[in-house]
Amino acid sequence: MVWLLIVVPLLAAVLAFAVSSPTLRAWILPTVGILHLGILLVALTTWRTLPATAWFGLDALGGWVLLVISVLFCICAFYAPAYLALRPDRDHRVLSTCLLGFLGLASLLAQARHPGIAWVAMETTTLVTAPLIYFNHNRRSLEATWKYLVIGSVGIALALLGTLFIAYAAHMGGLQEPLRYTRLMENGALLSRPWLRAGFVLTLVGYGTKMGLAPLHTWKPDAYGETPGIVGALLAGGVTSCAFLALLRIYAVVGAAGEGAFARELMVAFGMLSMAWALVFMIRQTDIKRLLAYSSVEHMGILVFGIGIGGLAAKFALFHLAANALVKSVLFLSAGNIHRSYASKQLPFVTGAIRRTPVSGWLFLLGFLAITGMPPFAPFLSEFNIASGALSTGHILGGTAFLILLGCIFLAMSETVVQVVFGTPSAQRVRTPYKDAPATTAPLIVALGLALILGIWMPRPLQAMLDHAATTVEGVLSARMEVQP
Amino acid sequence: MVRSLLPTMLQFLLHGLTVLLLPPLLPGLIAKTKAVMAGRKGPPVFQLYYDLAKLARKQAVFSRTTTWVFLAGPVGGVAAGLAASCLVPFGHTPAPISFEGDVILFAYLFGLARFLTILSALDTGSSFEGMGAAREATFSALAEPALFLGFAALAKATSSLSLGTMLAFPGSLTARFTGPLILVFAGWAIVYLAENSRIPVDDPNTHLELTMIHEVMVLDHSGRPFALVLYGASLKLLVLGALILTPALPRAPQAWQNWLVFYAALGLLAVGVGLVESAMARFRMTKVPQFLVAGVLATGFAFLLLLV
Amino acid sequence: MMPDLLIALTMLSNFSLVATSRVSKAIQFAVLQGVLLGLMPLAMGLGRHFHIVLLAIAAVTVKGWLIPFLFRRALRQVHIQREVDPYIGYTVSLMLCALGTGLSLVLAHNLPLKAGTEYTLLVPASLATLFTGFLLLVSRRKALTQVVGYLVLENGIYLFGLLLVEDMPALVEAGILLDLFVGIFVMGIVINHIRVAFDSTDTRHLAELKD
Amino acid sequence: MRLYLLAILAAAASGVPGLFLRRKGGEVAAGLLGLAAVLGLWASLQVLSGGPGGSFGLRTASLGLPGLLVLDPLAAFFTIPVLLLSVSGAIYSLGYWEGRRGNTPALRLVYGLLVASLVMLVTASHALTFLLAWEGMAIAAFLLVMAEDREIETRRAGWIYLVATHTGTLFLFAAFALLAKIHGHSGFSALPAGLAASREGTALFWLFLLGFGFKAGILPLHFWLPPAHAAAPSHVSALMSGVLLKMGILGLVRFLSWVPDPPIWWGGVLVALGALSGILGVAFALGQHDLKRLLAYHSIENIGIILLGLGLGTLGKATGHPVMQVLGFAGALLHVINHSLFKGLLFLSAGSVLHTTGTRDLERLGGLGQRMPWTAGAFLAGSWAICGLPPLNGFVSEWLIYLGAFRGLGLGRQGWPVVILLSLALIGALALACFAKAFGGVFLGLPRTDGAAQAQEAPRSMLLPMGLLALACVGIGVAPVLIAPALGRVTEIMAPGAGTTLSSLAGLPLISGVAVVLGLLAFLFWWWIRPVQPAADLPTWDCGYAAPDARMQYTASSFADGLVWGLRWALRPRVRFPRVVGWFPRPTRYESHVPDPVLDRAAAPALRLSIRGASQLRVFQGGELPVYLLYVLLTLLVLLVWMVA
Repeated sequence: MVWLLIVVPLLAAVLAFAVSSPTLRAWILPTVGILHLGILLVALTTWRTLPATAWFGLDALGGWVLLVISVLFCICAFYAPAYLALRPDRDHRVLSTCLLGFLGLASLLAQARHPGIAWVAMETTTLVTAPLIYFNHNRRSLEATWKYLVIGSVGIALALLGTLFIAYAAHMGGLQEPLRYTRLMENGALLSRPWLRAGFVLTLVGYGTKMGLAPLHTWKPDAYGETPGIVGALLAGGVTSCAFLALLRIYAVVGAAGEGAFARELMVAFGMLSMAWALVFMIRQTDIKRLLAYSSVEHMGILVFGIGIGGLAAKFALFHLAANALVKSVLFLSAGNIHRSYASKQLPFVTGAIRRTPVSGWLFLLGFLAITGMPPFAPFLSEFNIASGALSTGHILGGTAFLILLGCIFLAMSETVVQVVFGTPSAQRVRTPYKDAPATTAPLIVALGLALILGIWMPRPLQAMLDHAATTVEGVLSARMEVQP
Repeated sequence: MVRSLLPTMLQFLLHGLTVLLLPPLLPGLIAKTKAVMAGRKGPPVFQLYYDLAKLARKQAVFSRTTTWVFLAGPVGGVAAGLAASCLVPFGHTPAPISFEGDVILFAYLFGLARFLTILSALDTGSSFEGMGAAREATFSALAEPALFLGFAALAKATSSLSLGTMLAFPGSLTARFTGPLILVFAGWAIVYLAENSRIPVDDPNTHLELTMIHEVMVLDHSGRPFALVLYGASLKLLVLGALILTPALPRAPQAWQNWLVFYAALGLLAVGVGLVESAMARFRMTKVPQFLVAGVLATGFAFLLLLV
Repeated sequence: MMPDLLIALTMLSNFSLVATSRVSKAIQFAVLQGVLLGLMPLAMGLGRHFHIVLLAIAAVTVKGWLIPFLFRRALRQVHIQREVDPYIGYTVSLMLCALGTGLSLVLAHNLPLKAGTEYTLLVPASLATLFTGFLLLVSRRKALTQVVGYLVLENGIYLFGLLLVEDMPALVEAGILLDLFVGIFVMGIVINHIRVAFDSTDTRHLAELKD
Repeated sequence: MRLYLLAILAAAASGVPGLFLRRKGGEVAAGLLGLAAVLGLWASLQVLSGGPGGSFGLRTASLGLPGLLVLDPLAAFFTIPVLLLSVSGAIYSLGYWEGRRGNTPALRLVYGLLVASLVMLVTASHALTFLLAWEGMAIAAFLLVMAEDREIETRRAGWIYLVATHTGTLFLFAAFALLAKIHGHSGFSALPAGLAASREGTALFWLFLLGFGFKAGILPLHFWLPPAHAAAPSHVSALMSGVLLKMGILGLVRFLSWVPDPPIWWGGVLVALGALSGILGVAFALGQHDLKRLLAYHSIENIGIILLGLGLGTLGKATGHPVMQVLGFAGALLHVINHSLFKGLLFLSAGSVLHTTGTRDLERLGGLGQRMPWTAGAFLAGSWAICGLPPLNGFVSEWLIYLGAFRGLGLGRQGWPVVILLSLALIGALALACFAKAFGGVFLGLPRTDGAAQAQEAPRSMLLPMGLLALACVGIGVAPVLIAPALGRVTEIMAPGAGTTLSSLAGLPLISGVAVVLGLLAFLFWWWIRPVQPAADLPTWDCGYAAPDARMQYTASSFADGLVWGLRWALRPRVRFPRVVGWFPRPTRYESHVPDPVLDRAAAPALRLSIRGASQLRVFQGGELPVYLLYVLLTLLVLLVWMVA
């Protein structure tokens, strides 16, 4: 039944391309979103062990990531109609099609049991997301798209090479197709070390580019800066999650092969570098969307850092995936609303948001506080536990640096946010007709509410899922890897 | 029961009477001494009593600027002084109220008096009185540590915190303690002069307001409030006098002898102050802090001697 | 024997790619390289597998016909002749290319092949081609040349894929073809847009967004 | 405990009705907070009077980590100031916020949340609940500081505060992580013996000191405090200064209560920091001419005094001297309550001055004593108490610390006690001068501006809470025996098995005796000199100067000038002397102000520097695609080479 998760959105994409009425088309998104989420939830409640020969299927890790993406998509989808209504100037046939296509491909990726399929899914994701960035059809967005496309394609090509390397490592180990993850992990000991290492390096660089780890993140600020908030939210929470998942699969294989230490070092290093690099560009950042883009770089860094630390930190890195996605959607969408209202996203012009767009202003502020780790929001749990995981497993230096970086990033980010949110709207700025309406704010409130709930309470099944996902990432084929046809 | 209680009651009674009646005598003595030294006849020793009596009959004048704070100065000054006087032993006759840590209360009661005096000075809105208040506040900030270092030294020596036992020091006087004791005495002598605004820190008799500290703060007081101010000042002479004298006094077997010794010492102190005043000139205002720092150093050194 | 010759020719084409200044020439070299590699599997005697033959045919058609066609179109629309002032000069690029080749030899030395594989040159060649592609991407200004660079990078991967194509064809073929498709096709579209927007394909126009 | 939870809920919900009611929202909020106060105080008093403490476990906590709230005597003790001040502030705000711009209902809601998180924080006994309440408090306070965010100064202050508090929180992250590593769980419990001396113990001490130091405003971590307190609405400043800072102290106290065997140097560090904060705090207060900034620096000073007490107690604990231990901790804890009472009182009265005159500048005030006598009385009571003058509460706590220090002299030979003595003495004298300056400048003499001349007495709703707090100050001061039992019980937590009790050490009743004597005498003399017939309308004599003028008065600054000059080595005042030239000099002006040593001389320059550095690194995002691809290539090469090597 999980194949529905792939097929439904893709069909819907075709439908969206066919439908001529914009309003109708706009409403396809939430419908499909809720449908997808529903199917997924049903699927996740009925775990059944997967036959070793299956090419598709959700295990705990894939299920977790897909759940995050699906929820995120729902939020954006429910925001979409109102937003698209605000943009009558742009035809959104392509936009809707690509959004739905992305959902389908993400589902494909999450269910892929074979690195090749995963790679294909990732590649096609690049394909469908490029037009999203070009939504505004102006020079700036074109430039952003071009950069995204070239850098992304190069990255993905490297990922392919890496995948081939790992395949060759297996080939040397005498393994035959189909090289499912399970098989690779079971026979980790057979894999040829040099090829495995090289393969991991290549995939790390490749998928890292798609994730946006510094210094491979250079496309990110441009892309996020020039797209509508809704696309930004999906890129920051969705596409990155896909790439992260693809990377984690390889990481798990490497771990199972006993090369974990090697991989961990790389992950931690990339995490640190990403956070530091993001910090530099957050200082005095006047463009709120670029600010969020760098924040996204930072949080990708946190993810890989946590994974690299392992144990508790790894588990909470996966948790952070959800936390980050939810809060980032709040931030991007509210930033989008503010952008709408001021017709600018630059600092000297955008001030006093809580006066001109009260709801969005508050949401932006709260989102900022949440993402920087204020309890009781979910990111607090993950950041605190990643830090404490690092410190309590002897990564004193790493943990300290992690905390220091968090502090500096807060310093940098807060300066901009405070100026944007508080004060009085600058007079010379003409006021656009945009006003906060329930349609453009309710999804955000829901997202923030979810982040809040997740920070306080988590249903047992989800916890179990998270635990299994964590063990999988650690390269351990957990006894009952919950999978289902 | 009564036998044992009666003497103490008498002691307390005497203590009270001394506090109430004796103080105005001291300024008289000082003035007399100065006059004699200057070869003048000088005012009668009981001059201050006459002044007080006259002031008590006069009507007070209040500036339109002032509020009730203006009265808080004199009242607080005298009340605090009297309260403090209950804590200090006169010579070797114990104080009416005595407990561990009363020494701090003693010091802070004078702080209270100072605070209220300063406020009542500021209440007039007069530039002169503001000036005096500022100086008072500034210099007392230096006098305070000297006082406390002295206390610290005595506390260290007697490992007690009650004025009664701390000052009844000579009873256990040994060679080791003489040095520190003299230093403390020296330091406190400086504090005594400063707190009572005597030469060389301040000159109560001058009429150059620009140069005055304490006197300038009460320029606007008149009538009964002024009477209280004058009485309060003399009370301070007495109580602080008792503080610095007691350690130096020999212990007599009989209570009445102790009293006599104390009164004699008090008289000598007054004369001594008079002599200092006629021997020295007022310091320049900028010199005063250095003078007070000398006091701090003396007491501090005393303390250090006891530490090692 | 035959494969080694082809590999040698590929290497040669790498050098000539970085050395040439004419965009059209660069394209021709890229095409040549593509065709050479397209024939590679046959040369490796993999002709007995039908699907591999298909792969070869697909590769040759795409790289030998489709891509040149796209490029010609683009070239005609934006009439540019030569790559003026590249980021990295030709001589330097040439040295760097040589350096990269050397490096790839070192790397390949550290990546032992499966016992009994006769194509020992394959891995260094693929890595070298990869670096060449990167070099072009990094050093050139014209969007077209960069696409050429991407194409060459692609060839490098294809070259490595040939090691595996016999044992795990699905993976290799799907990967390579899709990559090719995406890379070239989408980029072609975007280049078209760029031309429309800036009526030039010089990426210098594409440096507006920065911090 | 159930009552207590109800109190938390009531506080949290207090602002909610206001969002829907058109009017009277404030009254409802105040009422709910009053209810919360009654419930919470009732529960706390039960615990303090020996009743059983309660605990509350959250069943469903995130990711299976149980959160816990425990109402032990320590928590109960800290609850008292929290609730007293919160409810006073709520009542006060009725008058203070009327006719003010800004979305008051939202702010009321935030205020309620602040109180709730404070009350929760006090009882939190698990890392997560603690951090939850801690951050809730910090953010709520931030929003309240931002109440008047139209002013750039306010925004700056709020931002600085936000950054400072978050930095502190990160230290706490590390500290609690370490704690969790030691315990194996994140609950609060005593540390194993011998740990304090280990490297982990040292790290823990510094981390907690830094983390809580930011909140408590210990020098040099105090830099956020003056601007924030100046910018916030006055009842919020009262709450911040009176309670928020104390939460930092609460943290330290809790930590110290876990440690059975602190090293001596801990006590030394605490005393040193206490002396530093105390003396420099009051010194910088002397240099201020903004009333609320002045009060803020005095908060630093009082935190210093509290630290002196804690340090003394720790020394006692380390050297095994129960007397120092009991007196030190008791003094510190009592001063926590006292300071929150009189500092709250001071901020509230300062607020009503600001409310009616619209300025905080001491040089533009004066003569308010006649125009707003009740406020003046309240401020005087506060100053009286904060200077530690008998018979008000400030004296009692300082007295306990003095007593402990003096006893320490008698016992050990270590010089720390004398440091404590001298700092306290110096602080006392300087504070006296400073508040003479403040009270004189604001309430005495002639009004220096029209604003001051037209001042009105504050409305009842603002006077009531002041009166309440003033009464509390007097009550504790005159009859310390009232609070002694509770204090003793809390001290036993800090100094378990000290063997001696507070009541046996301190003759508190006798203080009351002297206080009564003092009061009686004062009344008698006042009766004697009270003006009988209405005074004739006469000017100040002023040595016969005919036309005394408001501008001739000694200003607050000139009052403090001597001391500021004496302390210039520490204060480094920026002075612009008037240049008087020629025979007929033109009008000129004299300016002096004392910049904050950390914020203005260290933090700001450092920030500017790092910003410049960052802006130079911006070139890495230069917009050139090939360069970006070069990064990818280089990364790849570096990694491959590193892998091979």
